Amino acid sequence: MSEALLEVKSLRTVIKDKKRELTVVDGIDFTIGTNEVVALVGESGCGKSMTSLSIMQLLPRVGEIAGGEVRFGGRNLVGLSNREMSSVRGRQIAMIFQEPMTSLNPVLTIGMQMTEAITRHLGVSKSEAITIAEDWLRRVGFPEPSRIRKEYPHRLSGGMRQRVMLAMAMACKPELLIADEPTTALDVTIQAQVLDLIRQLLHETDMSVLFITHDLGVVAEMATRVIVMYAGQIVETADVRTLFTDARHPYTKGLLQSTPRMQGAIEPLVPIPGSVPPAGAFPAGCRFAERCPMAKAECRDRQPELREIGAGHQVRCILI
Amino acid sequence: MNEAVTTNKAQLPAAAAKPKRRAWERFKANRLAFVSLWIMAVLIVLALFAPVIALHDPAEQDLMSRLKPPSAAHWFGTDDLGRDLFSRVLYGARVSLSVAIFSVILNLLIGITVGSLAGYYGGKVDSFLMRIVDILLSFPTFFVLITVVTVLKPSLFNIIVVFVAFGWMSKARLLRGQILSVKNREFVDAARTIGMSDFRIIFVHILPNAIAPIIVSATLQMGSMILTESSLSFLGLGIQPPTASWGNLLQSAQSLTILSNAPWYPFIPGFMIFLTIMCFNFIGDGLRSAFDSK
Amino acid sequence: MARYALRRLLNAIPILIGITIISFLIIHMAPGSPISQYVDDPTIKAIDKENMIKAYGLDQPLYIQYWKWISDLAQGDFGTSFQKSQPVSELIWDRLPNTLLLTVTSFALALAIAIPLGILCAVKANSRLDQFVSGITFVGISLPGFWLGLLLMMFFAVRLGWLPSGGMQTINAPSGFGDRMLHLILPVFTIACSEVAVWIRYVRSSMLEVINQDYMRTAKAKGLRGGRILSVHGLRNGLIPLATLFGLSLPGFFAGSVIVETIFSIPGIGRLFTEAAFQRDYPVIFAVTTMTAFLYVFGSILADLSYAILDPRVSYSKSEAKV
Amino acid sequence: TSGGGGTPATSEKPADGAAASTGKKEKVDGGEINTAYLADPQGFIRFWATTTTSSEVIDLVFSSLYRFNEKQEIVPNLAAGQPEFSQDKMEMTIKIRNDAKFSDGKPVTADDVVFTYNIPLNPDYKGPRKGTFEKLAKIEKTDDTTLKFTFKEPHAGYIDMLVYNILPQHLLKDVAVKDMEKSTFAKQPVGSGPYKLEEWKQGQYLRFVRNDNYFGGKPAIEKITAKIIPDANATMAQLQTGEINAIVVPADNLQAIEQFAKTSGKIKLQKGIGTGTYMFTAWNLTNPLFQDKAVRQALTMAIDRQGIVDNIVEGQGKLVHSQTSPSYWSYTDNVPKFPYDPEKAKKILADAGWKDTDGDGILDKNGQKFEFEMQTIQGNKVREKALTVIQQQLKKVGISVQPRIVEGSAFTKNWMGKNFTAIFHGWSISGDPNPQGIWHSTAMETGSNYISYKNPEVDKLIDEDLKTFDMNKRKELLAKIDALIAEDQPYTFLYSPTSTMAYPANLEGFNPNRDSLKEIEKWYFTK
Amino acid sequence: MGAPLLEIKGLKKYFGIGGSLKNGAVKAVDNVSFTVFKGETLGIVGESGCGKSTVGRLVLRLLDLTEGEILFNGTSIGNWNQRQLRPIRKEMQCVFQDPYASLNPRITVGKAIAEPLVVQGGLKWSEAMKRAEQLLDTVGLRSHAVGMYPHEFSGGQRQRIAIARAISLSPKLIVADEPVSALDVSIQAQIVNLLEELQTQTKVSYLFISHNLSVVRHISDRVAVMYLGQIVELASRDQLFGSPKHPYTQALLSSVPEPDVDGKRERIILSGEVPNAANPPSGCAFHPRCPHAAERCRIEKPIFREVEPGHYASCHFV
Ligand SMILES: Nc1ncnc2c1ncn2[C@@H]1O[C@H](COP(=O)(O)OP(=O)(O)OP(=O)(O)O)[C@@H](O)[C@H]1O
Ligand SMILES: Nc1ncnc2c1ncn2[C@@H]1O[C@H](COP(=O)(O)OP(=O)(O)OP(=O)(O)O)[C@@H](O)[C@H]1O
Ligand SMILES: [Mg+2]
Ligand SMILES: [Mg+2]
Repeated sequence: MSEALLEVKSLRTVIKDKKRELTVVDGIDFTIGTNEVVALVGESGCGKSMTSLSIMQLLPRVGEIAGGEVRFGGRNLVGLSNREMSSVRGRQIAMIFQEPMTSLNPVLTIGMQMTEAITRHLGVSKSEAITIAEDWLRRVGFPEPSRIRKEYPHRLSGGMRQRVMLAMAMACKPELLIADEPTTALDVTIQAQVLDLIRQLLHETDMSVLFITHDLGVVAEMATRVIVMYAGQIVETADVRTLFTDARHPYTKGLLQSTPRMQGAIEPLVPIPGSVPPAGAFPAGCRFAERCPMAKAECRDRQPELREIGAGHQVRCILI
Repeated sequence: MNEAVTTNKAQLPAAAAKPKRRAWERFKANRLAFVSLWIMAVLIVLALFAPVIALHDPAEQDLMSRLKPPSAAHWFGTDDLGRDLFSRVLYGARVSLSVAIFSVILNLLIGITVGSLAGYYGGKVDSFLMRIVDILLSFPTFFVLITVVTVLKPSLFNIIVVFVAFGWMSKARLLRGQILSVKNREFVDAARTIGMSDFRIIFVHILPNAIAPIIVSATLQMGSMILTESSLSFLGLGIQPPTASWGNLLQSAQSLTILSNAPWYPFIPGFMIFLTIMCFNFIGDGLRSAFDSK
Repeated sequence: MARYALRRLLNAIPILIGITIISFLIIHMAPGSPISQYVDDPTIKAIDKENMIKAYGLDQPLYIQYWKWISDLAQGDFGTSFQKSQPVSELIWDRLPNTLLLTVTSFALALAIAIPLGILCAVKANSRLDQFVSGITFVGISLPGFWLGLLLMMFFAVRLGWLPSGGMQTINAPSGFGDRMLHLILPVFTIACSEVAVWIRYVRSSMLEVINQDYMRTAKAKGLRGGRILSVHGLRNGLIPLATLFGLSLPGFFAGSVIVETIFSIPGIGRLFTEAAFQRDYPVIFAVTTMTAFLYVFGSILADLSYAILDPRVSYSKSEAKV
Repeated sequence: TSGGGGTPATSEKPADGAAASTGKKEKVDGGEINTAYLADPQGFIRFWATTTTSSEVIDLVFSSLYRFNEKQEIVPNLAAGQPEFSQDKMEMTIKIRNDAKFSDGKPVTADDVVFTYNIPLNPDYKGPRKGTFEKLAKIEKTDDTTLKFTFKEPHAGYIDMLVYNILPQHLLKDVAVKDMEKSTFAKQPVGSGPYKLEEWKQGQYLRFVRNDNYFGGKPAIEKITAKIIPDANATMAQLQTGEINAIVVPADNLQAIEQFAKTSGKIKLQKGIGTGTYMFTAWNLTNPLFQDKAVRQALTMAIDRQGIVDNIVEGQGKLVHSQTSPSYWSYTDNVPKFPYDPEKAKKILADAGWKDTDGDGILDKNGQKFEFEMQTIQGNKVREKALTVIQQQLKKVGISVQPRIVEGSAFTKNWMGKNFTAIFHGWSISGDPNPQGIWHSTAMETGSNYISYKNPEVDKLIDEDLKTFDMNKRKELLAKIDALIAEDQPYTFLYSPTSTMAYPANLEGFNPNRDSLKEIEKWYFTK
Repeated sequence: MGAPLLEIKGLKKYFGIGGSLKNGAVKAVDNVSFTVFKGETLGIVGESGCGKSTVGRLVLRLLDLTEGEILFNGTSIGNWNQRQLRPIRKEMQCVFQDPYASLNPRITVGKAIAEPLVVQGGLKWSEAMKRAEQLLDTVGLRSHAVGMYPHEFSGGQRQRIAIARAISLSPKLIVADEPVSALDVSIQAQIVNLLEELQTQTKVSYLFISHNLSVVRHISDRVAVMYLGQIVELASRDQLFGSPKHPYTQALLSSVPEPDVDGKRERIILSGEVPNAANPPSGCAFHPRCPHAAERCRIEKPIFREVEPGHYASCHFV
């Protein structure tokens, strides 16, 4: 594995409301090396977004990092002041979000929204910023960047907006890109375009990516390494090939079995029974035990540890 | 059924709170709103039982003891005709609160009917009704109140009529907007595919989901109704003496002699108005957070 | 855009006609007539009353009166006041500047206070400051204007003698700008008091909504600083809905504040109207109602247009295909 | 011309001891009077302007042939001496003085008078005063200072015609009568009165400066400013701040102002100024409840009128027993009176058949309860309060009154349309005392006899008085009328309010019997 | 394959822009024809905005048609008004995408399920509630759920409730508009299985609308592919997924990422975006994005024709 660019150590994030504190990210550890694409998968509500927002320190008002470290290039980001953080954000770590419809400011032009970040981080003049912006717009596939620059977001389709977001994120040449479900809201043909574009950009730069998705197909296509999350914890992590050929955690297996395929014979789907427990209602022992077809009594009693069972392959299950 | 469709039973919370209960919890969490609700409740009870509680007949004059300061016999003192202010404030509460509550309830009834029809049926019905709303809305409200109150004589009934006639439009508008958004929710389509009557769809499925902002705005409107009545009183067009309303009590205290010699007299109805409007506002605020579920 | 505005104006015509008809009917429903004020004078004889009814054209059937009035109106003629024997338009022009001065100043003052305070409350939502300010706004909303006005007058003018108690200017003395401002303080404050309260709440809720939008998070993720995020990304979006409210408060400017005009002896439209209503001065009543109604319609069109200008998502020219 | 007699002013000495009539201090030439009106005047031509505010400002700017004094007698203004009549009383001759000038320097001539008096006679005239000039056939000048009025029939009420402001023909001759009301002249008048209108800012103020060439002598007060303040409280506040210095103080604010006068020493008060107004409750005589004279007398006895005067108007009023205001020259006290006596009232009512048979506290007779609605005009606190007091007092004798306060225009509509059972109201009488317009049976149709009062004897006396030109004779006739009406009690006559004027403490020369700015040309400040 | 249950002929739905057709129209559905046989599942796939939902809502007659014919069980119901439709409504029911929006948050689950039985089935509330408990059991929820409110359930559970309500009247056709799109894969599989089971039990037909091709592949007997308001290809599942004829279908199928690291397929990446339905391209609506487009495609509208037995497509080149 290459040298770690991002190192997340026992990160714990809580959501506070008046009465209680919910742990939504519960002791996450992982690293991302240079030019690595790490996919974070898991079903809705498992804490993927909270993890990424914790890294960026962009948690909603009710959220708070309760413990752990986020080391970026050796520096712990947790506890940095807003001011210090603001020069990391966008410059060293860029982020794109799931909803391209709402992530762009509707009343400002594309160009304006791009150049403000460029001038802020690269310290260039306005006209230089415009050149850079147009350059990136061209690179994300707009043949006429000067026209797009003057457009307002609402006049662009979802795919175009997501490409704009991408250009905006890339413009300051960040070392790490966090993409939180960047294609979930898009149609498959457009998703293919965007994924293709990201792959291409990865090829051209030595950027690393934290790719958050719940679509195993996208994972297979994009990632070099995969982290599977369940109920705020990592349950399995492995390189892509291992994960798809030799998944060990029952949850990972369940996910793979319940996903319908486009190829091969049509076999009955094997769903995972039950549903994801909401934060705050996590069972005491193994959080997956209640839905696990292989669960034994002891599973319910004891929290399993994340154990290394092969090179770079960790599983949180006592039965393995 | 096989195990694939078995639900994890542990996950059905046995006694989860019902929506109404939860709304009430949220309302209670807003302390000011909760206290205001109590104050209003007390005021309403006092108003309802005014004849029992009041020590004096509110109309009984004692020209020998005019503008007397508060005392054991007259808790709030007496007015310029020697009438007991406490009794008058109590009876005034009946009038002022009735103006607020009844006119807002009627406003709601009309607003809901018109708003539902316009929002649900759309098209011609909508544009016709909204045209009417537009016309009525574009009247300068206070001017119209002045005109109409001078036309009809300013009795409790007529004031309510006027407040209703020119007060329901905002409710209708608001509700229409709400209904437009609720009616596109899929459960309404689901209801229609069952072949439910429009009436049932509107009243069982749409309205309960659309009404919250209207209730909130109605609460706030109660406050402004009290204010409007007192402003009308200031112009001599409010509830007419000798019937007491907070508005005309305040107005009748607006004389230099009283202001300087009996400052408690204007203060008391002024404070009642202030307190009530404040309570309605806080309650509205509380309702807003109570309805703001999810 | 111009075509849209024009279309909206044309659509407004039936509304305006509806308004004139309704106000005409309401006013004529009113018991009493412009001549009733002469009743108290026993030296005025029945013949005089008949005379005047004829002179005012009130002996004619309603629809003829209406027709006459509306066709005069179409030519820009509001008629002549019964009571003041003066063209209504002149009266209105005479009074309008005072009302505007009063209401626009109060409004500007209210906004100047409400916008920064509202934003602050939104940014620090649910903080102590926010709760304190919202407490104050409730007080502002709940104070009856005439009560407040009179108390202010008693205190600042009569008791302390710091400020004039009414009128537009000092009479009999060279009255400069400063003098006029001095006279405005109390009435403006009385009106602004409740307006500030209302607008703080608008601004706060509008900004609160904006602050929770995704694009604000995007702006932060780009590494922008707080101040810029708020001013460039937040304010513009937050103020858009206020533009509508602003348009809708236009008629209020015109109608002014009857109460404050009465208390502080400011000859404005509100007072003109109130007096006219009491005296059944029909031409004045009609003119003011119609103009205000027109302003309402105009204001709502303006609100929509300003929306279109401020918010690029809204467009009124058709067939703007996506890029 | 100001005569004593009539009502002696119950003048109370102001705090600093300066009273109107006390010794002559050193007179100052100049000074300003600031007063206030509730509303703008209607213009400067009396043929169209009917409000008291209008009359007052017209009198400042214009002169007329005669003025009324506080007893409503005519005193010459432009005229020289009293009018003279031909034998058949069909013609009246008035001489005018020749030294009067309009403020633009042109003399006031008989032609101006003829011009003025021809306005109401013009068929194009559509103002409210046609009726006043009904009996006038024509007016001619016989020479430069002599005018001849010709009547259609003898008319003892002629004095009502003589107080109209004389307009300058040279400025108005090209204005059509129907446009005169709207002409600029009505707003920017040129007259021959003691003051000139300098500026009129509608809704804000009117400013007058003295007319140095006034034929009655240059007034001492140099400037008069009349502010328009629609709210009485605001007016009183300005009196305290000194922004206003001469004003009538309403009864409900009297106490505070008295206190202010005492503590500040800046103003003094003149109380008890008589007015031509009297208050009453009118009983609609077409209503069966009020057809019995004894019942009406009992109603009057049931009402504590002095109590009302003391408590509602702070003592600022004088009881009246019939239809003539005490300030009038024709006033007589020699009429039947029905003083407050609720016990006696009850007894009379009982004798008339009104008894509380069902024990609900309300009298009844033949199954009909003695209950009715009493209206009053809205916007007048004193009347509203008085109404509730009357309600309470009648309740004590078992009569249930439902008070109803009606907005101005609607009220007058009800009043005029005889659409009432009982009404609390006041008449403000000026000019000729002949009461035909209110009490003659023909006035049921054409005048203000809204209660449908009919007493043939009164009718006869009124008719006779109308043709009587001898003042002493008239006084006798009018006294008889008053006595008959008092006996009938078609109204319960309550009181005639008196006004209180606030003046600057160092003002002298005012007539203690006249309120507002009347006779201001005689006022002066002292050092 | 059974007898036709639902026949759609030349169905069109135009939405006026700004509420009126004068300013131009969105041709949301433009000349669509298909048949659903008894007991089968017809899948409709296509990208967002292509008109899938509109077809579904037209079939349910929640919308009025602009043109065309809908035959249900041989009866033409295309131009019936809501009153006439009422009796026939119990024959066709719907399940919608958003399990959060398709249940009234203020009505208990039991009531929601019982309501159709009362309104249409004429049962008393008490009987209907009993039946509701059975239905909950059928869809795999415990019967004590009747007294609970929708917000107390997870997405998958809500979708089960929606299905229970849909089957309460034993309909012949269920229009399922993206019934699993909002669900996580593990739950999605539960619902797909549930739907399949219900079909074997009751022989109900599904009009299964989805943009998720793999789910459609899994559940459908036949599949229609829509593009810009039109059906561009319609075939049995195996034909369509095995040998797609239309270039759009081909691209669509190849765009779906497969959760597999081996056996990477050749991917056809389309350029450009889905055009605006208000202003569709001339000729073949797909031509601006089509890798094989020729001059002819720009001018001439291809005919929707049978290229193989039971396999229809509209492309000049097949
Ligand atoms: N603003 C918030 N307030 C309260 N709880 C929140 C908030 N945001 C997230 N949560 C809770 O935090 C937990 C983790 O949420 P998170 O958004 O990280 O999930 P996710 O894995 O990104 O899911 P998805 O795939 O739906 O985006 C969830 O249980 C969610 O309910
Ligand atoms: N009520 C409506 N008024 C106007 N246009 C509409 C309306 N409903 C749908 N449309 C338009 O019709 C077209 C087809 O919409 P439809 O909802 O049928 O698409 P869809 O295929 O279901 O898309 P999705 O996958 O996003 O649900 C779209 O362009 C949409 O904007
Ligand atoms: Mg997420
Ligand atoms: Mg859809």
